Amino acid sequence: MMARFSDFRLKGLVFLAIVVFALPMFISNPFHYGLATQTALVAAAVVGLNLLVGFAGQISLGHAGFFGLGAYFSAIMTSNYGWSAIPALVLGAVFVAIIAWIVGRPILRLKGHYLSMATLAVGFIIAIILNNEREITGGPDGMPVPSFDVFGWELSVFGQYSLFGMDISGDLAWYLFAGVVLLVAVWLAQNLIDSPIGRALRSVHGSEVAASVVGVNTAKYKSLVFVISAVYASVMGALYGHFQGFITPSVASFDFSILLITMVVLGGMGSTIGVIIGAVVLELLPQLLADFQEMEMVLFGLILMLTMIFMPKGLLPTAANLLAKRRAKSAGGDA
Amino acid sequence: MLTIKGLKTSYGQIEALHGIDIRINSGEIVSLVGANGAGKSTLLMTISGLQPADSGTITFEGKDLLKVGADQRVANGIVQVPEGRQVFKDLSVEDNLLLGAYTRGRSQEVEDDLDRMYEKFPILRQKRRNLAGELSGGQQQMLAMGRALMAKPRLLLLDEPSMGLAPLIIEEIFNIIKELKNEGMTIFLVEQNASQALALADRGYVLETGRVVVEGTGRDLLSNEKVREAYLGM
Amino acid sequence: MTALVEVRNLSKAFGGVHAVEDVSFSVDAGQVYSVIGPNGAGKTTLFNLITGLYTPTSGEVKLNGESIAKLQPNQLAERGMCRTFQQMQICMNMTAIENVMLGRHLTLKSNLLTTLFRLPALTRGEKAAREKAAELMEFVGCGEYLDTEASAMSYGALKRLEIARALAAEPKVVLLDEPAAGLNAVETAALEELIRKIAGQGITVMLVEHDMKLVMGISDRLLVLNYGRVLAEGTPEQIRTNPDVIAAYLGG
Amino acid sequence: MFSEFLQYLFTGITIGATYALIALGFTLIYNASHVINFAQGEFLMIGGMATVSLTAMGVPMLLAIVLAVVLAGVLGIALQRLAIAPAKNADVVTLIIITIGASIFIRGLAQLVWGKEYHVMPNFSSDEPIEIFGAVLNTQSLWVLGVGAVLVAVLVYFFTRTLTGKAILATSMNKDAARLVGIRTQVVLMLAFMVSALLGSIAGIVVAPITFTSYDIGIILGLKGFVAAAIGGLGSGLGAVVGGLALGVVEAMAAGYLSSDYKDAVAFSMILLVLFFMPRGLFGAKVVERV
Amino acid sequence: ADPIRIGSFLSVTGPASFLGDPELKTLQMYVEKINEEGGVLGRQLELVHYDDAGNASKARNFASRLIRSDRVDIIVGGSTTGATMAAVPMIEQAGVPFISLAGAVVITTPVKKWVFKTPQSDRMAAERILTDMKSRGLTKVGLISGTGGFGSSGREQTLAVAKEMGGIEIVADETYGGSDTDMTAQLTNIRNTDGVQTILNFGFGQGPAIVTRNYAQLGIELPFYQSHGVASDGFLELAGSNAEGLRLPASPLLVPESLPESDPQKPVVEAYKSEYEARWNSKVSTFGAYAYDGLNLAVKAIEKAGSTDKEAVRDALENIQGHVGVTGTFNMSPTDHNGLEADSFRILEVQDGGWKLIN
Ligand SMILES: Nc1ncnc2c1ncn2[C@@H]1O[C@H](COP(=O)(O)OP(=O)(O)OP(=O)(O)O)[C@@H](O)[C@H]1O
Ligand SMILES: Nc1ncnc2c1ncn2[C@@H]1O[C@H](COP(=O)(O)OP(=O)(O)OP(=O)(O)O)[C@@H](O)[C@H]1O
Ligand SMILES: [Mg+2]
Ligand SMILES: [Mg+2]
Repeated sequence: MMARFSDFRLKGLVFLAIVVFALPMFISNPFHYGLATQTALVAAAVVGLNLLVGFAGQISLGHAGFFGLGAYFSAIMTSNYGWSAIPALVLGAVFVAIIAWIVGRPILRLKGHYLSMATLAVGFIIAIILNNEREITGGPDGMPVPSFDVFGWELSVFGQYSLFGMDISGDLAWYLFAGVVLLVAVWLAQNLIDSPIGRALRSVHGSEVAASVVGVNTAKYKSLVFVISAVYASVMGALYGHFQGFITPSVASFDFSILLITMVVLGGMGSTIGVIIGAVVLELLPQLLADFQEMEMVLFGLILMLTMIFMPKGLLPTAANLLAKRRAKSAGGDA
Repeated sequence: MLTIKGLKTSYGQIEALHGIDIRINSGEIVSLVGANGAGKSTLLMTISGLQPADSGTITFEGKDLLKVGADQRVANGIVQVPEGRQVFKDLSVEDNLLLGAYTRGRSQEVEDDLDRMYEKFPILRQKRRNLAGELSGGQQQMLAMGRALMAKPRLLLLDEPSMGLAPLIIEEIFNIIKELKNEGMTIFLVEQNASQALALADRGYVLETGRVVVEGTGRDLLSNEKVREAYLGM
Repeated sequence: MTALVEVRNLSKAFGGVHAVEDVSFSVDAGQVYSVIGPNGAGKTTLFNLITGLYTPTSGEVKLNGESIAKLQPNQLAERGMCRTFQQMQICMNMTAIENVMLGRHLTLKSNLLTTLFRLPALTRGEKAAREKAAELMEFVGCGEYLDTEASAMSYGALKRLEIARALAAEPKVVLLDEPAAGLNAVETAALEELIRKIAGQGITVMLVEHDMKLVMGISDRLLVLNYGRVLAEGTPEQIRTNPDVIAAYLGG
Repeated sequence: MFSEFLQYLFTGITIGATYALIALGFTLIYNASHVINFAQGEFLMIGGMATVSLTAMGVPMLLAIVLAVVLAGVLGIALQRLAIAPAKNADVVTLIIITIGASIFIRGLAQLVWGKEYHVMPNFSSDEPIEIFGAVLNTQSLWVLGVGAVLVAVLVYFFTRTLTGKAILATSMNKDAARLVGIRTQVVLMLAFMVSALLGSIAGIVVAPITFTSYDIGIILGLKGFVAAAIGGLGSGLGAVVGGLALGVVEAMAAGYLSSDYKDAVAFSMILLVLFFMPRGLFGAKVVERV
Repeated sequence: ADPIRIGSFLSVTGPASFLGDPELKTLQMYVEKINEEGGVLGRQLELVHYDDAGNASKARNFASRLIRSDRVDIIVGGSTTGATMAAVPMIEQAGVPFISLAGAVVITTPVKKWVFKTPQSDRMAAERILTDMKSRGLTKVGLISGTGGFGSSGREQTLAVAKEMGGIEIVADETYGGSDTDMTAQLTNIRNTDGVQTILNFGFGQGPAIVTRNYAQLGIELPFYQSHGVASDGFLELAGSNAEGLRLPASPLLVPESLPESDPQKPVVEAYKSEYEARWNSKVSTFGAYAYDGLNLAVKAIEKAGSTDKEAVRDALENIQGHVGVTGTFNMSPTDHNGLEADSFRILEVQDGGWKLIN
C-alpha cells in the first residue's frame, strides 16, 4: 500500500503538472487565464484546508478568516507602508501562524460541531475587524492592492514578460506563477501526509486515545496542522489579493469559509487531487451558471445536492472507486 | 424454523460468505464456531438484515426474510445480541432496555419484563439511571443481552455473549441460555468458548473463511478430531 | 530495587461510584502481573489511571520511581508505557499496517523540514518502520492483513492488531486489557505463547483477563479486585485457593 | 440608568427569543442524526413568506399560517426522503454539505416564486408596545417567548418521556444498534425532519413581524440559531432557549454599553469563552468516552 | 452591422438585490426599447449581463469577463461601491468606459479616467440632509448607520461634512449590522445623549425600516432623517405608519406629480415611471433610475462619438452637458465624472403614508 501510495502521490503530482502546463494550449482568452489563476490560488488554499479537515478530521468553518488576514496583511503593508510583496507575504504568514497558534490551542480541544462553532466565531471576529477598521482596511468597500513584486520586478496581469525567449502576456505569466504555486503546495502537502507526521495527524482523526497512548501528542499535532493550514490560507490570500488588485472583507467572510469547506468535501476529503477538483468545479460552476440568470441559485443548489447525494465520498474518490470496480469486473471477466 | 441456502454476502468487492447452507429447527440451540474472520458476525448481520445478501435465500417459518427490512425481522422475533455490545451509550440503562422492547411499544407486560430483566441481572437494576456508556465492559455485555431479551425473541442470535465476562457470570449466561431454551426459545449461538457452546448445543456448524466445513450434533463436533484440534485446543 | 510500577492508595470515584478504592500494589520489572475480578470491579479503571487517561481522586502511581500525576498518556508512552484497550481503539481510517506503524511514532524522529521536503532520512526511517511493523504483525498473527483497511477487519484480528501496535512502541511495560476476549481456545493458547515471548524480551506485562486458564498459567503475581478494593494479592497458587476469591469470582 | 439597562435587556430578550426559537429547530434534527441542518433557516423563511403571500392572496391569516406550516412540513419530509435518505452511509460532513445545497436550492426557488422584496407581517396582537419602568417591550416578543416556552416543554417531554423520542436519540447514537432493536431509522429520521420543519416554520411565522421576511432571511437567522444552539449545548431544548436568550442579551448589552460596531464580535467572543470553559455548551449532554 | 455591446454586472441577488434588480429590469427594457426604435448609430444594442450577488470578487471577475471575453464596448453597472471599486483597477487598465451605479464619493473622487457614475454621491446626500437640518435649527445630530458599504461610507461622509460645514455637530454615532433585527439599544443610546435634537439614519435594505419602527416604539419625538438609501415605495410599505414625518433626500422620481410644470425633469421622470411600472407591474425605485440615466448617458456618448471607439466615447462622456435625467441634470467635465449637484436631491417628507416634496 505504501509503495502504491507514494506511487500514487507521484502520479497525482505529475498529472497535475501536465494539466497545469497543458492548459494554456486550450485557453485563448485572457479572462480564462484570470479565472484559472484565481482557481489555482484558491485550490492551493483548499489543499491546505484539506490537511486539517481531510486528514486530521478537524472541521473549520472559519478558514476564510486566515485567507482574509493574509490578504489584508499583505495589502496593507504593500500599499500603506510601501513594503515589497515578498516580505509582506512572509511576515503575513508568520503573523497568521501566530494568531492561528494562539486561537488554535484552546479551541482545538473542542470536538465536532463545537469546534466548527468556535472556528466560525474566530472567522467572524476577523471579518468584523476587517469590516470595521475603515482607516486601515478601507472598511466594507475594500481597498486596492498593488501588483505583486519580487524586489522590484513586478508581476502584473497587464504586463508583458518573456519566458525562455517567448513573449508572454501578464495574464499567462500570472497563471504560470499560480500554477507553480499550486504544484509546490501540493508537493509539500503530500510530503507531509505521507510521513510519520501525516500518520499522526490521521490518527488524531481515527482515535485520539489510541494516538496518545503510543506517544502522539495530539494537542501539539492538532495545533501544528491548524497552523500549517492557516499559513497555506494566508499565503494564498496574499497572492489572491495581489492578483485581484482589490480586496473587500468578503475574502474573510463566512460564505467564503463555507465555500472552502464545500470544495474539500465535494472534491473528496483526504484526497489532495480530489479537493483541487472540488475547487475547480466550484470556481467554474458559477461562471457556467451565470448565463441562467435567475435560475443560477436553484441550479447551483441542485447540482451541489445531487453531487453529494450520489458521490458522498466526493468526486474523485467516488470516481476512483467506480473505476476500480469496473476494472475488477473486467479482470473477473478475463479470468 | 430458519433455513439458509446458498447465501453469499460481500463487502464491496470482497466476498465474505461463499454460499452458506444452514438450518435451525424450532427450539434448538445451534452453535457456530470459527476462527477470527471466518464470517460468523457477517452471517448474523445478514440474518438480521443489516448486511445485504448477494444471492441465496433465508427463509424464516416459510417466509422469505430477504424481502423484509431489519425492523420487520425484529418484529417477527429475530433478535440479535451483536458483537461488541453496541449499547446506546448516552442513554440510561433503563432506556436501553425499554428500547429493546421498541417493537412492542410500552405496556404493563413490558414493565413486568423489565423487572424480570433486573432480576436476571441485578447489577443493571443498581445502574438503571446510569448512562450505558459508563458501565464496565462486562456490565455492557449483560445490558446488551437484557436489551435483546426485552424484545421477546423467538430466534435469538448471540454473537459471542460470553466475551468479557467473569467466569461466574459466564456460567450464569450459559444457564440463562439453557433456561431460554427450556422456555421454548430458539438460539443461534456464536461462541469462541467452543467447548462450552458445543456442549450446550443440539447441533453445530463450523465456519472456515466463509464456508461451512463441518456440521453435526454438538456431541459429534466435540469429538471431531479436526474441531478439537483447531478450536478446542485439545 | 524500586518497583517498575508502584501504586499507592489509589482511588477513583465517578459521582457516587467508587470504581477504584484505596488500591496499592507494585509490579517488578520483567513480571507478568495480572489483575482479575468480577465485572465492574474496577480493572479497566485501574488501567486508565495507571496510563494517565484518568486523574485519580486520590493516591498516586509511580513509574520507575517517578510520580505520573501530571503526565499525559503520550508522555507516559515516552517513558515506556503502552497499552491495549478493552473497547478497542483502532484508527479505522488507516490500513492495518499504518496502525502498527503509528506505534513507531516515538522512535521515528522527524521534524517538519525533513518531512516537508521529504529528505532521504525520512524515507529511510519509514522503510525501516514498515519492516518492523510487518514483522510485528506476523509476530501477533495477523500478517495476512498488512494492507487491509482496518475497517474491513474482523473483531479478533483487530484485537491482535492492537497488541502489535503497543509492541511497536518498544515499551518497557505493556498493559493488556482483556486481550483474549473474542479468541477461541487455540487462539488463546497462541496468545499465551505470545505473551511469554513478550515477557521473554524483558518487557513487563500487566494483564486484565477473565480467562483463568491463561491468567493462571502465565502470571507471576495476581491482584484481585472486588468493588474497587483489593480482595487478594499473591501468586497464582495462593489466589487459586483463596476462598474469598473463589466465592467472589472464580466460582467452582 | 435603570430604564436604560432595562431597555437593553428587553431588546436582548426580543432578539434572543427569536434566536431561541430558531435554535430549537436545530435541536431536533441534531438529536436524530447529529447533522447540523443548514437548511433550517429556509424552513423559517418558508413559514414567513408563505404566510405573507397567502394572506396577500386573501387567505385568512389563521388558515394561511396552517397552510404555511404544512408546506414546510412537506418540504421537511421531501428534504429527508429525496436528499438525506439516498445518501446512505455518508459522513456527517457530507450530509451537512447536502443541507447547504438544499438551502441554496430552496432559497433560489423562493426567490423565483416570491421575488426579492422584503415583506411585512402584522403583529399578532397590539402594535402598542408595553412600557415598564420607562423601557418598552414589543408585544410580539411576548408571543415569541410564549411559543418558545411551549415548544421547549413539548420537546423536553418528547425526548425524555416518549419511546419515539428515545428511539430518535438512539438512532443518532448508533444506527446499526437501533435497527437491531427494530427501529425504522429512515422513518425516524423523516419524522425528525418533518417536525423540525414544522418547528422552523412556526418560528419563522412568529418572528416575521419583528424581522420582516424575505427569501433570504433564512441565512443569517439560521446561522444565529445554530450559534445559539451551540452555546446552549447541541441537542438540549432548554439549552437552545438559554443559548438564544444569552446571545441576544449579550448582543444588546454590547451594543448599548460597548460599541455597536463590535457587538457581534463581542457575542462571538462570548461563545469562545463559553466553549472554553464548557466544551459542550451550557447544557450539552454529558458524553462518556470509555475505553 | 455588429451590435453595440453594453456590458453590465449588477447585484441582482444577494443583500443588495433591491438595487440590482430594478437596475437590471431598467436596462433590459430600455435596451429593447432602443432597439425597437432602430438602435444607436444604426446598430442594435446587445446587453451582456452578469449577477455579482453583491460580492466584490465576483464583480471583478465579471468585469474581466465583460472586457476580455465578451469584449463589450462600454460598461454600465456596479450596483454597490464595493463591486464597483473591485472592478475599477481592471477597467482602468483595459481602458473601457464605465458608468457606475453606486453611490460612494470615492468612485469619482479623485477622478479616474474611465470611470463615471450616475447616482449623486453620499457626500451630497449628507450635505443636503445637514443643510436641511440646519435650516430647521437642528444642530445636534445623533447618527446611526449600517455597517455595510453604503452605511459606513455615508457615515464617514456625514462626519466629514458636519466638520466642514460647521455649526452642526454629530453628538452620537451608532451602527448596526446589515441583518440585525432590533436596533432599540442603539436608539436608546442616542436618545439618552445630552442635547441631541435630531436623528439621522444612513443605511439601506430592511435595516432602516427596523430602525424606523424601533424609533416609533421607543416613542422618540425628535425629527428623524433617513438617507436616499431608502428612497423607494418599498420602504414605506415596510415601515408603515412608523415612517410618518421622517425626511430624506431623494430624486423627484417618488413625487413626479408634485414637480412644477416648469421643471425640466418632470417629463423625463414621468415617462420613466409610467413605462417601468407598465412593463414590470411593480413600483419604480430610485435605483432603477440610476441605470436609466447610465444607459442614456452611454447612448448619448456613443452617438456623439459617432462610433464605439472607446477613447472617443470616453471623451464624449466627459463632455456631456445639460443632460436631463431622472436623477438630475448631468454636467460632466474632466474634473467631475458625476456631473450632479447636491440640489438634484429633493427633500421629501412622509405624510399620510406618502411622499411629500418639501423642497
Ligand atoms: N466492513 C467490512 N468491510 C470489508 N470487509 C469486512 C468488513 N467486516 C468484515 N470484513 C471481512 O469479512 C470477513 C468476515 O468477518 P467477520 O467479522 O464476519 O468475522 P468473524 O467470524 O465474526 O470474526 P471474529 O471472530 O474476529 O469476530 C473477514 O475477512 C473480515 O476481514
Ligand atoms: N465514566 C464513568 N462514570 C460512571 N461510572 C463509571 C465510569 N467508568 C466506570 N464506572 C463504573 O466503575 C466501575 C468499574 O468499572 P471498570 O470498567 O473499571 O470495571 P472492570 O473491572 O474493567 O469490569 P469488566 O470486567 O466488566 O470490564 C463500574 O461499576 C462502572 O459502572
Ligand atoms: Mg465476529
Ligand atoms: Mg474492563
